[in-house]
Amino acid sequence: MHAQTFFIAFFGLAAVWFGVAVFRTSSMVRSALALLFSQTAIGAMFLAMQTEFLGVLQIMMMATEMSIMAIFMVMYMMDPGGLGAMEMTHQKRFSIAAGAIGGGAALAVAVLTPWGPVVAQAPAAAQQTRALGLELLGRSMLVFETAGVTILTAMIAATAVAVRRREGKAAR
Amino acid sequence: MTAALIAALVTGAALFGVGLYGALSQTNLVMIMMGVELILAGALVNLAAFWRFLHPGAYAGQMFVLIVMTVMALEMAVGFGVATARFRAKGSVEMEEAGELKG
Amino acid sequence: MTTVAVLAALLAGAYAVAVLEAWARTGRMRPGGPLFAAAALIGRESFVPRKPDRLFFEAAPVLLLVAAVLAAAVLPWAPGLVIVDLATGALFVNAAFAYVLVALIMAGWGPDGAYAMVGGWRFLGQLIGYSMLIVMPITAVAMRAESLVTTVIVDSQAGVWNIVYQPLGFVLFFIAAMALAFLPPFDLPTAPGELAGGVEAEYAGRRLAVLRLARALLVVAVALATTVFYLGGWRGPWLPPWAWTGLKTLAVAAAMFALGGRLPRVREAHFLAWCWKLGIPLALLNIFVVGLLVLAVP
Amino acid sequence: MIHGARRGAWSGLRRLTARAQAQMLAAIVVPGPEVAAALGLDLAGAGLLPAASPRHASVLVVAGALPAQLREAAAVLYAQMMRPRAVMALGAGTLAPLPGADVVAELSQPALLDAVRRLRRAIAGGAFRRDAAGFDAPVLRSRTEYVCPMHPEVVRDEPGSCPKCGMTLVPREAQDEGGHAPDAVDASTGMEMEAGRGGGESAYTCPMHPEVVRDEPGSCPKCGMTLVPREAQDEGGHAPDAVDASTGMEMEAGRGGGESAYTCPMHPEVVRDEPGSCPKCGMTLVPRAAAAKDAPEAGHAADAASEAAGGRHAPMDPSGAEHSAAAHTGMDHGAMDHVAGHSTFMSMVAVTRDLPRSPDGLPMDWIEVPFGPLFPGLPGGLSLVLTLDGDTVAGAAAQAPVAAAAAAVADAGGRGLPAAEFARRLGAMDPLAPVAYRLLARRALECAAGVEPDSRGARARAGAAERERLASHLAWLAVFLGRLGLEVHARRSWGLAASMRGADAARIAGLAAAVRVLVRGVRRTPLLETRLAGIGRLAADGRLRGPVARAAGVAADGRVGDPVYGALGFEPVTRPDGDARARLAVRLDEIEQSLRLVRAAGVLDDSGVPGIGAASGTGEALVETPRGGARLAVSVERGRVTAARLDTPSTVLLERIGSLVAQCELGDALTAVASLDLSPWEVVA
Amino acid sequence: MSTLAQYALLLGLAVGSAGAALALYGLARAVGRERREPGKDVPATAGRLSPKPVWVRYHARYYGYALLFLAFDMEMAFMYPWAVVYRHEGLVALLDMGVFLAILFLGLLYGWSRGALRRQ
Repeated sequence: MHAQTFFIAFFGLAAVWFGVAVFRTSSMVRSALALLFSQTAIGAMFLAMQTEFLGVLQIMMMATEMSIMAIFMVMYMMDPGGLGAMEMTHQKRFSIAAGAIGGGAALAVAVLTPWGPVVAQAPAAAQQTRALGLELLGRSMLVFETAGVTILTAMIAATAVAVRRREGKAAR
Repeated sequence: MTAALIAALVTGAALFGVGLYGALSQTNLVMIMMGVELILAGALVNLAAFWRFLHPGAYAGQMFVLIVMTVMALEMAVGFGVATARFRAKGSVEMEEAGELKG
Repeated sequence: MTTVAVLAALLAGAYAVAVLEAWARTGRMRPGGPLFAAAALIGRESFVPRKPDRLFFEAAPVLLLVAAVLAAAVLPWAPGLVIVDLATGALFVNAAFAYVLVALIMAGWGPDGAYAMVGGWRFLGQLIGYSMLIVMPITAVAMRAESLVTTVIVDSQAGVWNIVYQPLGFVLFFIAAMALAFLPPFDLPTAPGELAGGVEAEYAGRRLAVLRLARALLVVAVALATTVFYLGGWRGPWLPPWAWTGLKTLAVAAAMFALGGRLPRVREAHFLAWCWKLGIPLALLNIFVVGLLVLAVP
Repeated sequence: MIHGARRGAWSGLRRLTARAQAQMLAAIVVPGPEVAAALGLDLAGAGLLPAASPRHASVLVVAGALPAQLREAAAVLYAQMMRPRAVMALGAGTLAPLPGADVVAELSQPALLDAVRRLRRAIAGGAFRRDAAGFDAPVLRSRTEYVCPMHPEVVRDEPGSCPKCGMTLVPREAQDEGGHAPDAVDASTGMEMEAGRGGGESAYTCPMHPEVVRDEPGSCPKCGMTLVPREAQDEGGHAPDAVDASTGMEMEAGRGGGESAYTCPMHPEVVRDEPGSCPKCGMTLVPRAAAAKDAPEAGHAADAASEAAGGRHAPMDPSGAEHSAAAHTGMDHGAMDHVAGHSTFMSMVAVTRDLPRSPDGLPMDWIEVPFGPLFPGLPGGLSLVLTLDGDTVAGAAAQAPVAAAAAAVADAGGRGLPAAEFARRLGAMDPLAPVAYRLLARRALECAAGVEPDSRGARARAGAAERERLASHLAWLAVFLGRLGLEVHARRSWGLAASMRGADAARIAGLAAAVRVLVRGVRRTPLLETRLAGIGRLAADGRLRGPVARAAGVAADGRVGDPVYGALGFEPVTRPDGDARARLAVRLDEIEQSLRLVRAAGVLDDSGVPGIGAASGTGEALVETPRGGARLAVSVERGRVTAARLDTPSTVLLERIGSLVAQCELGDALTAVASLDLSPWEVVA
Repeated sequence: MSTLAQYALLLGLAVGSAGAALALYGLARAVGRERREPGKDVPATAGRLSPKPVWVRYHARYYGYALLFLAFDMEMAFMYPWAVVYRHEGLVALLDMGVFLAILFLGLLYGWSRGALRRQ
């Protein structure tokens, strides 16, 4: 079980390291892919925590989503290649302080709270997926349907603001 | 075993901190979204850790993770939609210019 | 031991796929071709373009290789002959395939060359098209098998193979799998006549060798996935199970190459429109039909 | 032994890989595979694999004599090939600046097969050598210049920051135009370099299209206006910007000095070049330096702007430790280093404001990407530079740098050329249609001399012209299908095109079945019609000729009304749509038609020189080349051609490329250009 | 094999294949080193040196699809667990997912009608 802790910590470190890299590079594609690898490391962490379905899902979803993020960054950032090494931050000191305080507070809670007994044995991976499916169709059914409506809202919102209608031309 | 839980929670906290820094310090809508993504990622880690180490029987915990993932995706979809509209209108997604150019 | 055996099978498959690809391109079957090609590439220079994103340029072929190997690692060749029989195998295959995109974006962005960059971003567009057509048919397969475990999926086809059970899903998956492995006619990111090699344009020598190896393994992984999900995996009379898997995989790969050489490269706009306006509704229909079938025919 | 060997002594591993490389010869053909096919070479049949990029190629095959411009381009390709690399020259003359050929052979398929054998031996035994020499050519020299990532028109010879936005300039290599030796450009000599180059930059821009920036004088590819030196443009062009209130920095930067700027004490972003009041708060504007002194923190933006405008810049200091405010219009710190927690933004609004907008309204950066002169899938020698807006073509500049046709005709001045020599030159000018142009010269000369050709000879010549059309259309089909990824058909088409060269009527009759199978196969290819429909639509007008015009519904054909063709039973083929699909259909039909015409003609002969003796006069003739009707007018004095005027179909096509590809997806644009089948050789400027 | 061992094996495979690629590089290195020559390191563009950087704001014309995709893709997260228990739950599951997919499909139709499904 020490191995498990080690891998959680290892991938956790990787996630944080990549997370920091997101804001330390001036190349936008690097930035987006750093975020991607941060998320992948989190997915690996999930695996180390034996939440297999969520881990694999995280690894899969984030690959495509963050790649799409990369193209949007390349579209809208001034210098996507980072060739000019331009500065893109403001209120840096305040932000660092806020980040440190926020992170520190969360850290304190994490370390200081008596979490009580920890469960050593996780349910089997296949059983997890089944149970999640049952949860989805059972108690959390409304949550699930609400998620559907939310996705619909997001689709409508994104399309409505982003896509310019062209007059005189039917959408092909 | 508590060490594993703590390791995960510490990661979540660190991600939260990094994300918060990013969201506050970046001048650009798209980069701010990256900060928010990191904050949400921190939440993901915590949720998964809680489920795994504290309540592995309660699958609402996993459901919660799924919902946060959905929120991440939707945040991006809407965010980029807004970014596209802004960029079309103003030629920029810088936040500071948002205020200046209103008048 | 299993791991070594499966890896050897994968390499053999990649070799056969390379022979098939050369056959599709030149019309000649040269059994020794890939060996010569590999030895030749290793002996050639491999230059990194000036001021590139060096990290991306170097990482892309390796990442593609890793993605292909990991995808193939959860796909069974025979009962027990699978490196990792993951509980979420069908999902994991998707996850590994998603990194093909990441690798190509890196390869496109890395060298700071126009052809490569256009190729890389084109593949992102392509993914937006085919991605749904990979996952949705797999969902239908999982519905029948009641599991995401790849070996269970093969077992679920004991009576009727999925190609018969859900032919619509098979067609969609097959097309999407070709697009995933950027095989012609979906070779938009490399497009020899349009982008002069595209994402591959700046790669040469040893890096190109790894890229080609990774691509061949990717084709094997894709064909193997098609076999496992739709063609009953190792099922078949007379021959040992692994031989059936190998044969079916090669047949799928050969079909993909043969088809690719006879179809014109698609236009990205067409591909996206077809995938979204036709493919996704059909994939949903497939899920619905399979859903009814699963309930009707226990 | 090959020139492009890798350096090193022989070892077991190297011997092994050298042998493998001799087996896997990936080739790039210059000027292009269509020329090779017209010369009767079937490269794939000789065991050469096609290489998509020079990085993948190990052999550079030179087919036929190369004009100087293409030799330079070939040298670039060669330089970008990976060692070990070799040059195979087939019937080529001078190769410089390419290094000498490693294998030389005649222009014929058997010679090619033999050359490939020799090349394999040379590579197997000479891929590595201790004394491998480097390759250099003037065309490869480049100097480093510094450019702003956001303002491509800002080009400097030394590092610094952009005067418009203050960003650090990025080094890039510029091709040297031979004017200055590359080592003379040294970043350290900053100022005097600038002076020495006559007022700084060698950048030229269009008065109407600021995004058009060229390194040499010329005309704008978008509107054709003469380009003006950038400095001149800057002074005039920036006046309107200065009135704009939105972004202080940008306009401030535009104007050299820092003296006459006024700014609002409260709103540093407001900068005017005359006194007045602030549009935001109404306060009276103060001279900028004073404002900065009064409110050092707020004066930031203006300060940065003035610095940027100052001209000389220190490289950006990332530590940005200290902020010395105010009147410092100086040089000691870059525009964008600021104390932490307080920073000035380079206005993206300013950057994008003047950019051209795509149809969807997004102002993006456009890049110019060369697709030629030696791009696989386009005719070799066609120099196409596409302005890419993402993967969409926003504009195109097409040129035919070879100018073989112009040279061939220009030679006919002065004392004049002997008629036979003139006909030979015209025939040699376009390797893709030698017969048609020889025939054209002959007809024009005969017309000038008033000679009537005998009918049997005329029929034989028509037959030869149709054979050439067959070969030409088949070679085009091969390139076109290869571009579309239809490898199976393309391969067959290559072989057939190459075997048409010099074939007699019986041989062509023997090949006819295979050709028909190919044509049927292409027609039946699924999705091909969908793929091509709507691409590269050209409306018919009076100037279009040949298959392109016939695909747009106009029966513009030089063969109509020709009694020889009338006797052969000729009817022009037309299609109404005018797109790439129609062009493919017309050419497929014409392939079959030419087969019929060749059979009807029975004899093929294009030999013989026009026997016009010492006649004088003027004559004009029209011949339907594979690409359309070419017209030649000649003046003959005592058997010598003293003046000639040539009008070719490709000249018109070249002009149309710009409008043809605008707003097309890149692949569609290239397909559209390829579907024209223009020959850069016959373009008359 | 315990699940953790499975994951470790996958990790090992990833590291191992990367190592194999590096080993191949090492072998190629033994053949010789690259030689710097003028023009060689410029990205290949069809016989013309074009040394300008191309890393600019790239206009991806499929962003309409991309925005829909970001949202639509999330449906997968729910569909896989659903598929696994589908037969067990029966018609209710079909109904539930039918409603969910119908809602999403509405979004798709909306995007279609607004012209998101085309090159922008």
